[in-house]
Amino acid sequence: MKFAVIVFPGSNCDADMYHAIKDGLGEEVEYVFHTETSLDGYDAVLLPGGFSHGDYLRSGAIARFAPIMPAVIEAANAGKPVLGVCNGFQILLESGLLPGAMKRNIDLKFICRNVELLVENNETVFTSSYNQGETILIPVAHGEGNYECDDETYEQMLANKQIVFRYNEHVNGSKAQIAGIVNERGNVLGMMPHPERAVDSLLGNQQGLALFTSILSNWRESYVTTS
Amino acid sequence: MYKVKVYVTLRESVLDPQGVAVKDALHTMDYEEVADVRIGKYLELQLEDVANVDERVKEMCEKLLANTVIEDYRFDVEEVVPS
Amino acid sequence: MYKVKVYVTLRESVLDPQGVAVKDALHTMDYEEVADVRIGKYLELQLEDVANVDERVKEMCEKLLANTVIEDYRFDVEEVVPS
Amino acid sequence: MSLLLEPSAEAIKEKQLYKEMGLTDEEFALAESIVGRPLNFTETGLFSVMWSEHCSYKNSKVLLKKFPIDGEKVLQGPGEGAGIIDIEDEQAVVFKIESHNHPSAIEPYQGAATGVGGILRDVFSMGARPIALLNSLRFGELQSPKVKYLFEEVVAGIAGYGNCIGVPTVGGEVQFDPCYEANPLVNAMCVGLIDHKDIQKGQAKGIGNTVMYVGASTGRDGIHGATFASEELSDSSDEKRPAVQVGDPFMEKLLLEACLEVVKCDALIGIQDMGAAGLTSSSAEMASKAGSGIEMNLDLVPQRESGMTPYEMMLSESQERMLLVVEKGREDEIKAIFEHWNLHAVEVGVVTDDSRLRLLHNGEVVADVPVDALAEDAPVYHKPSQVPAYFEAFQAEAPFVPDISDAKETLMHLLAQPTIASKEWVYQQYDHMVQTNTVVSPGSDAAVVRIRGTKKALAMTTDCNSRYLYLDPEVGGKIAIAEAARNLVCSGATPLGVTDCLNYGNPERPEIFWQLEKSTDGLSEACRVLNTPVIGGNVSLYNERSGGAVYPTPVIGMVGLIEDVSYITTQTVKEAGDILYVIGE
Ligand SMILES: Nc1ncnc2c1ncn2[C@@H]1O[C@H](COP(=O)(O)OP(=O)(O)O)[C@@H](O)[C@H]1O
Repeated sequence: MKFAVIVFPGSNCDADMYHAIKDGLGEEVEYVFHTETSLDGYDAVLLPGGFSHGDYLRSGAIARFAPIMPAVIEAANAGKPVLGVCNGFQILLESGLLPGAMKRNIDLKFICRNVELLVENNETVFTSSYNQGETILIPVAHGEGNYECDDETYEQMLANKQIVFRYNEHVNGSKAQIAGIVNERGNVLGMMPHPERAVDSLLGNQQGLALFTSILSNWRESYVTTS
Repeated sequence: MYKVKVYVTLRESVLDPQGVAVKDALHTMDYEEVADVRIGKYLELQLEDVANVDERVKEMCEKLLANTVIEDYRFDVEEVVPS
Repeated sequence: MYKVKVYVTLRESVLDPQGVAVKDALHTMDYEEVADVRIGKYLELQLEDVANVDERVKEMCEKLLANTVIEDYRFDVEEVVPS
Repeated sequence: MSLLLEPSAEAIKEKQLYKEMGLTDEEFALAESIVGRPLNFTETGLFSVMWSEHCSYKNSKVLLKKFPIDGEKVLQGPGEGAGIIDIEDEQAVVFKIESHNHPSAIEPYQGAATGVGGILRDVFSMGARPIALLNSLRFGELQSPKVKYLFEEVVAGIAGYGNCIGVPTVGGEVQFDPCYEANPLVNAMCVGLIDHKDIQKGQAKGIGNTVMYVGASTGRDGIHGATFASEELSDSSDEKRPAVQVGDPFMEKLLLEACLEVVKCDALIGIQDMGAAGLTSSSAEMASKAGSGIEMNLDLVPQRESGMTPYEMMLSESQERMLLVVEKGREDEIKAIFEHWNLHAVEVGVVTDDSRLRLLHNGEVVADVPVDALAEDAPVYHKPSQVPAYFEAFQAEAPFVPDISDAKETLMHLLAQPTIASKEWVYQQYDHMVQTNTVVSPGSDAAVVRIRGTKKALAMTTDCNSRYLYLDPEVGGKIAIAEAARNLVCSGATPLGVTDCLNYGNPERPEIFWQLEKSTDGLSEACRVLNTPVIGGNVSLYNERSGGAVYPTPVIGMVGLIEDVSYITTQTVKEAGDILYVIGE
């Protein structure tokens, strides 16, 4: 399986994502610069964390106009797995691939620590290797992770099982403690916590690896069924 | 040339954590009269002469300057004669 | 009641990285007419009736709302009759 | 100030305007005799900033000479952007600490943020990829709202810059004491990793080669910052506003990635950060180190504001800028690399053979002075030294023996001291995990960062108990080095070397100079004994306000090598039933 890690100016978790795939998962991965216009030949697209364009104006607001973004949207529409972590999530929100918006953390401070997440939906291509209702420990590192959407959108997401991860505690003021959501079709996941930081036993936490193995095994299955 | 002033504010229904923090800080500093604070962005743009300036600024706001999921915006366009 | 609008902007010689980033983004989006962008803060305060309102708002600006080392501010006070 | 309003050479001399820029009568006379004619306004500015303590170390040079700087593993000692130590396998570690005390006292968020930006540039201008940041902070007591504000904003500023650029902030220390009330200390340290073949020097070699400017454009911010850092703070300091710069970590991230590509291109001859004293120090030092000269056309310098004068351009401390020397004819290769990162490299000058810094503006020569005079020939002082009365009084006292009746209560009381209490509130705001190499996060004795692709890891720490130094600067200095070394050893590392940041009061006061003398004696001896050479550092003097100096605070940054990640140890108790040992006396 071949993954693309999109590099925006100001991305800074691009290398972490790259190593999570290459060393953690053991699959093929390449960087794709924001000025490229095609994602042909990649089976999954990863939007890494960081501060694209300095997060100036609003996080993700400028990156969504990058030349690569039409190709990202195309990949999403084609049903390929698209994962946005942290800044990547913010870009997915700004580009309209996922509903809602991000505000500054409720206490206005950047927060970097491990948090407990509840796996609320393990029926997605990103979470099938977790158990439904399982609690996992994954680090967060963000200043703008306070997720906001209107009640109608929330009810819709609830009905469609689009809420994939919730924080087990109050972390940043997010509506309903939302930590990660998918689109209606289920192939685009945005999450604030960083699974790519939790794949290496030396660093003391491998609970993020199952997210990547989920993507891989679902891809393998679909590959087998479609070919 | 045009001078454009854009005001971007969080929608009323959206909680403004920064506004709350500033209100609390003002209370601690004994400005008890402060009943509410909302914090938004204020942008000043200089534009070269262009047709449909209002239309274009509106587009810029919708596409980039404001996130209309949670923000409102308004703007004033002022024509300036370069000296 | 008063409604106070405060505008906080970076001083002229201070670098405005946000403004530069937004200008560049608008250019990439083909708004070539944009010659300059400066980004500041816009605050709306609701105040209960109080004496010396202008004086007090000025103090709030100096002490908290603006960082006068790098920012300028101005404000308008409007009296509102609660309906 | 417009060019037309600039004072003439006669006026500078007659009205002693050089004094406002920080030069003494003798220094001005010396500069004039070196140049051999009256100095114009721009030239006076060049001398004043290069001969400030911050750039010239004129008061501390005699003391710094005492430090051991050699060792078999030292690849680069003091004198470049940062020092370098070999860690085998053709790899080396690069590190440096620097102060940003005065700017942080006035605008804590930006002061601290730009301190981080500056130390990062020192490291990546050597060709190294920054892999970790640390910091060492000192404030007054937290009861004061002003101190709280400074503390919160400094931490936010460090977080704001480091988090954005994506270098993990893995350690540091915070101390609260009334002596820092009006003069907080903000020291930032950066550690980088480099392959031997990529090591760069800030040298302007090769007559005829091209001088290029990259990064942010030059504005009127931070003019005279280096001179400002070499004065006591006073109430009018708050008025010296232009001395504060706003950082742009996003620009720096692009600059970082571009520079790390450029160092792999052999068209690059030399590179140096435009730090304190901006264009002046970078150009004069690069030429002086190479024994060459530089001629620059200031009309070509990218400018953020209109009508900037040569004086303003040369003294501006706008952030996120670099000066490069590039092989003549190969400028386009360099430009292409920067353009990939949406940055523009601009040709601004050439390397000359006459050892002079010559500046052109609007077709006229506006400055023409010997580079060595600026960079190396600054006067060196050996200030008078005197044992302070307080020290003699302390020595006469009988040793303090604490009277503890309830050990638990005493322990609780100690743990409640902000200086001793957990610093989680601080380091939770720092992204200490980005780059996914942080094996030991903040909260242990030293931070540990693994070197990907090898079995090796680096341990790092910053330490200084300034109270010990106040009570006895010589012994306190030894303690500071020993504490840092112990923190590394406890983490599984062999200490490699030291970078230090000497934060003191006004050296013109004999008691302060005595503190400097004695503590550098202690530091030097400990470094010698532990075989941890000092490979670089920074001096911040004049840390006082209204007569009260800070405690002598030589912050020690130490880095050690862990040869195998399996040796890594942390300080936490692991399991019930484990046995505790006490080692040492
Ligand atoms: N300013 C800071 N930045 C990052 N980490 C810090 C800072 N201050 C303290 N820490 C971390 O908190 C832990 C405890 O610090 P400190 O109280 O100085 O301990 P010690 O006395 O054992 O060195 C250390 O791991 C240190 O790195």
